[in-house]
Amino acid sequence: MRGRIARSARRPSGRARRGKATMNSIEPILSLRGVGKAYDGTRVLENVSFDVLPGEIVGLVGENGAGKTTLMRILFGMTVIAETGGYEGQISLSGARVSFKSPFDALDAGIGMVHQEFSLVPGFTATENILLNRESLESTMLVDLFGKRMSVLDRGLMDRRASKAIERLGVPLDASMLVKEMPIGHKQFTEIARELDRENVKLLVLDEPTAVLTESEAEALLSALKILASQGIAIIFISHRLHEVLAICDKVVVLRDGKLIKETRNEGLTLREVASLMVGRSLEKAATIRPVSERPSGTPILEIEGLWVDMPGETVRDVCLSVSKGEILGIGGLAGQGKLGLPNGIMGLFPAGGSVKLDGKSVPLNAPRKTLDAGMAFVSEDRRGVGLLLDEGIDWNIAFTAMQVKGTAVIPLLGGLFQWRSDVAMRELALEYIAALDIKCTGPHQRAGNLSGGNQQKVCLAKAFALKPKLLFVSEPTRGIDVGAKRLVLDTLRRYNREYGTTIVMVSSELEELRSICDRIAIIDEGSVAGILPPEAPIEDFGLLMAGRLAREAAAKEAAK
Amino acid sequence: MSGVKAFVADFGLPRIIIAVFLLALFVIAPFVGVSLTSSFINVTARFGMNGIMVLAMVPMIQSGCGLNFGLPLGVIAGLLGATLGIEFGLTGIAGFGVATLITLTLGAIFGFGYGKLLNRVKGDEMMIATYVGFSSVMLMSMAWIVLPYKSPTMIWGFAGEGLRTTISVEGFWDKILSNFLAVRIGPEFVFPTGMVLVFAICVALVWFFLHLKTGTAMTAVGSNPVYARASGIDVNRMRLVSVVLSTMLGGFGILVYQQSFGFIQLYEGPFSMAFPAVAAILIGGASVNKANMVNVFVGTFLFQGILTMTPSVINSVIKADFSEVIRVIISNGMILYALTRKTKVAR
Amino acid sequence: MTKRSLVAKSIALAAIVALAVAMFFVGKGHTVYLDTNAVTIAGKEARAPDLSSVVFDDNEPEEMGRAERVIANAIGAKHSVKVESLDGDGKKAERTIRIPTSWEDVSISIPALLAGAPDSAVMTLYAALDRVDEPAEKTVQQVESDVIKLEPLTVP
Amino acid sequence: MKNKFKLFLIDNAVVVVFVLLIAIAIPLAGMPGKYLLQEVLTRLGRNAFLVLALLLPIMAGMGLNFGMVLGAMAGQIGLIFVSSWSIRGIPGLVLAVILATPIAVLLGYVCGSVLNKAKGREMVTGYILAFFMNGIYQLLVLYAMGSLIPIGNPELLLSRGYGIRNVVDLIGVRQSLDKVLQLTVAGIKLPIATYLVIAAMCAFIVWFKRTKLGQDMRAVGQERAVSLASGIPVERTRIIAIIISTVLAAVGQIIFLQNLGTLNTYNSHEQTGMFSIAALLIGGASVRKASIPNVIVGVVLFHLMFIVSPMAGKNLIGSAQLGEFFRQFISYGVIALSLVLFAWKRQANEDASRASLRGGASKGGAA
Repeated sequence: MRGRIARSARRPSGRARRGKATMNSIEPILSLRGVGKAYDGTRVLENVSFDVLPGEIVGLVGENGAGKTTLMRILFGMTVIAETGGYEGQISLSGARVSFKSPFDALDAGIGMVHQEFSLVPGFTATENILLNRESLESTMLVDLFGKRMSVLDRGLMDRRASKAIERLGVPLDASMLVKEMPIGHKQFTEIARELDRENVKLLVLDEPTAVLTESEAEALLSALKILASQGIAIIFISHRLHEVLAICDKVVVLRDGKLIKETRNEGLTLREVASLMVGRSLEKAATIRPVSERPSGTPILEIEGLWVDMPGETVRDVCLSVSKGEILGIGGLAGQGKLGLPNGIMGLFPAGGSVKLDGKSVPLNAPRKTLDAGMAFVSEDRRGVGLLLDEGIDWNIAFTAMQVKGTAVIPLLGGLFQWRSDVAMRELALEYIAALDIKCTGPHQRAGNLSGGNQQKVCLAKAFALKPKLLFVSEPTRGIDVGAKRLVLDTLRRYNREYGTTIVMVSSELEELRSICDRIAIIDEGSVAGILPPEAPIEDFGLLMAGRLAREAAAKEAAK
Repeated sequence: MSGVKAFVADFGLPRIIIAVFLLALFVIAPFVGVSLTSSFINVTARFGMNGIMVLAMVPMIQSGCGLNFGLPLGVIAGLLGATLGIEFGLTGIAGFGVATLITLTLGAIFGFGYGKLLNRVKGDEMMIATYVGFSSVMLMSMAWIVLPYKSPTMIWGFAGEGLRTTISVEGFWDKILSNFLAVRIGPEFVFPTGMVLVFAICVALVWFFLHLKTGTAMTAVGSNPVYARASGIDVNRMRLVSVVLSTMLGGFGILVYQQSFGFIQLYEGPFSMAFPAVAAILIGGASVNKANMVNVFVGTFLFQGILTMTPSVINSVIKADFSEVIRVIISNGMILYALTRKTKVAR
Repeated sequence: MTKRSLVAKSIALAAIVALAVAMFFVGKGHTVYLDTNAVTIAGKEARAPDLSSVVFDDNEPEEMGRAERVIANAIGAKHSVKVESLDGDGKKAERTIRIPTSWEDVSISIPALLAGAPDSAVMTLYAALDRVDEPAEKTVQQVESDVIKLEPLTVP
Repeated sequence: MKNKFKLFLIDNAVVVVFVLLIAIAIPLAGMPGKYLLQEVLTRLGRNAFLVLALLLPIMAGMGLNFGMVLGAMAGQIGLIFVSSWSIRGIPGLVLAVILATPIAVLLGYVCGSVLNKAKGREMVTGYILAFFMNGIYQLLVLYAMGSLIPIGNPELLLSRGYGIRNVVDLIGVRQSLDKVLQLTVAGIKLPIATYLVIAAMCAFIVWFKRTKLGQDMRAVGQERAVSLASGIPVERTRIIAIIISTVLAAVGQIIFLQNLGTLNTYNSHEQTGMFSIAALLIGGASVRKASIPNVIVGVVLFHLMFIVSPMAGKNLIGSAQLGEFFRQFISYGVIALSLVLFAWKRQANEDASRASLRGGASKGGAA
């Protein structure tokens, strides 16, 4: 593919690093050939091939759902891959074809992985974490009787090994400090040091390692990575912070929709270029979006100021946003940046603060009932956890919220002393929406847990529509449902917007989806609004908004030049 | 074949074993000289006696508070109601009525405090409920000694130190419900119409409550608390209501039990009340977070059936009294089974 | 499992079993009834002295008259019995006896010992009179505790 | 300085409260100091080992092992056999331990496997499991022994010919461990050998924490998911923790009963779990954290309270029964309190750990 042959002579890795001149004759550490993967007929990865050389830092960029995660799962032999039918193509490590049965095989073969979320034991010291389950042992008398686990830890040797790994990383990390007392950056270093303790580590994969770090911590990490590369370790660096990618990577690999879009050396690359590669695609003719002139503007229905939301993994730090009456506002952004926190916080599901006004009236936060009463409704991204009563029937699922909030399907008894639930009215309501949204089911009593993903999503929508909301938040409405159902769900949203004038705020990771339906699209990055664009805006503008503040600044500088 | 498997998986093997076991007992009974009618009447009487305490499990299970091992708290309310009624010297329907009123009031107060506590320890309710129940039983044991009761039927005659361990309700409201509209069948057996009727009314009331808007909300809280919260339900308040309801039912349950049994059992009496009730509702098909009226009926009948039938039948068959051991194994085995099953909705 | 660990485990298991067996024999307890009743040995009646001092193992010496019985606890098989007549005739005897493990209780005849009779005459299996089982202090029903029945807490 | 003192008080609130309570109760009870001292020292030897059995499951994050009752049952079965064969003295105890160990291992395995199926509610499950196994134990001891399982000594059996009596006299092994190396200092008897066994156990636990298995248990106790990801066999480690605890409980029950000298066949084990757990908690331990000092302090405080409260109750209100109830109330109450406090603390910690993420607007730039 790239004209390199895997069987070339092995050279000392020290000379190999960044050696473009010798590149063609060096055996790559990792070589992917035609790797692909489909889940249940849905293709998520197709014919991906590239090489990673010793001492090379390869930046892997792509949107959510571009196939990065799947690729890493395949590389690590995660069991979920084998359980869903394996993968196509081949992977070679130092020239030898490999196929790992479990992540432990991959680790043994010399691949280290640092995940986005910390995988550390908080009550252990850095040393104990670095050597977790790989401790140095001294045999005891009981070993022969009860097995190896009766050996005693050799603390002295462990300390030496840990300091060696930390030294290799070149960062000031106190090996005897408890992880729970560390600043976040040091936790990340601990994770990396853990991989370095393995004698044979040849390839290090870092998944969004800087996502949780402060700027200075991120800088320290990047220089540590450079040091590692200079020692001959190959690194795959996955990050959405494009400026970081451009700062340290020798090569950039761009994935989009499961395909390898571009593999290029990091020479003369601009942020704009990479951003457009990452998100760009042929935009289907969006006949469905309103022409600019017909877009609602002016009268704001929802005004958000200084909103913060403590939603784990989706923290919103400071959002100011105004939504016009009758529009469909899209909220986009990469995972973990806080776009999901926005509706969840306003609807009171996670602790939040700031000011939210609906129709000029202030809506109290942290009180789900108050927001519902004010006329807002929410279709959660977590269908099974938040959106549905899996053990109850469709009728309950659709009618429950409306019953509690609006008294739908309630018969007052004894002059309103008792409020009797009318199962008949609930059934009728359910039947109405089953017909309106074309929910495929055996009847209103079918348990929600037994429905398909698409039909579950329709039930969730029906639940929200039954509230007759002025403003509807829809979060990831098409996640995990098939293509046909996706179209139906989007059409339904559009219909309700056009026919009933319901204002819709739609949060989605799929930019294309937002661009196909929304009047405006706000991109959330690092917990606040990075910018608002019309759906027709150039694709790389969206990409840049997602790429982080520093990247935007860098891009601005580039442009100024 | 797969239908059978699905049924077994859904209904639970232990329940099927227990039902088959009880059926076998009934089948064997006539052959070993145990009268079916008398057995049946016995089961009915125990059914009426214990039913309401089993019913008391339902609200808390429905709201997701788990199995109510804190039932002794309600029982204590019932004991206080009964002893105060006697202390006031009230007899007959008035006495029972006043006892009920006091019980329900106290049950509501205890339940409120208990519910507040359980709301602050979500996830650990069952273990804490057990020990809160136990320690309140011991606290009340001290109180029974110290409280200035005067009624001569209740206090130790000679020592004069506190209340008796068991107090007869004879002359007050002995079998007041059981004998109401009672039907005499044969020379020895009386069908306790009144008591069964009261049980049925209680079941109907709880059923009615669960069909109200509030009851619906409570069910949703138990089914998926996050869903309920997203629907604007105050989850803690619903849980509180369910605990109050459970505690009040527990208190009334023990009153009904006492009038049929004939005695009030003080001191360590309430200890042994929770486990049989918990086991019964589980045998009836309830899970840790889902229960309905059918579970109450079926469970009480199966469990009391086994309690009644095993001693007589097994004794006649193998001349050894296994019944207690069987009861211990069945009731605790059932609870263990329920606890180790994966619940469908994560909490 | 490596060979080494297999060997180690086998040895440990054997050692534990051996220890158990050893404990069984070393710790086997017997109740020893030391009797001064007159006995007939080989057609001759042997009588105990009017007063004798009997020492069983390391126990305190017991002064015994005629037709008396002293009960001693014994652990293990090998025991010594020392008898000295206090009648002034200076008769003395000492013997080491070996109680078979299968015997629960034994009686030892002091006259036979003094008369120098063989072991089989000195030590016999103690035949208890038919013991009358006193009725169990509680009925079974009471024993089988309730699911949570509390006996009064007695942690003495 | 003042703050430090305050922190100490908060961290050891339970201990402090009990010290105060006992300080009030001792003069009320009016018991001679020497008697109290003797009693406490005796009970320390009797109970400490049992309480030590609770430490490992706490370390492995499984909470208070209410299933230790299973071990107590195993110990009792060992003692019943030893009595039936009339093996006496130290050999009798050793044999009882050898017999009880495989039973305890088996029960511990069952218990650990069941608890693995009920992660997150180990305590209540262990608690019910203990009751369930009590039924099986009764089946075995009350019906099978003497009929299916031969019992050599008819004195142990109920008059009906099978089933073990309610009370088994352990005359053969009574205090046979306590009496070894027993010292009498100023009229107070010290069971030195028992103390040595307990000290050895403490040493074992300290050593065990330094082993790979001990390290794995600590890891599993703190972060199950991380441990699993790093290749530690989590479920197996948890089962081993319970097995060790069960075996220790069996040995502990044998030590406990040799001191008492009588076995209440159907009751002795029932309250073993509760008393041991209450003692540990009074010693300042929690569901997540317990140490050897907690054990020693707990046993001393708990039993001091146990000894003095009936007399204190009698002298205060004129009712010994009141004191009896009081000490039961305390046993249950301290467990309830400790569980509640722990649940509160956990919720408070969860809130605190996220506090930094809230109020993002304060960073400015809200315009």
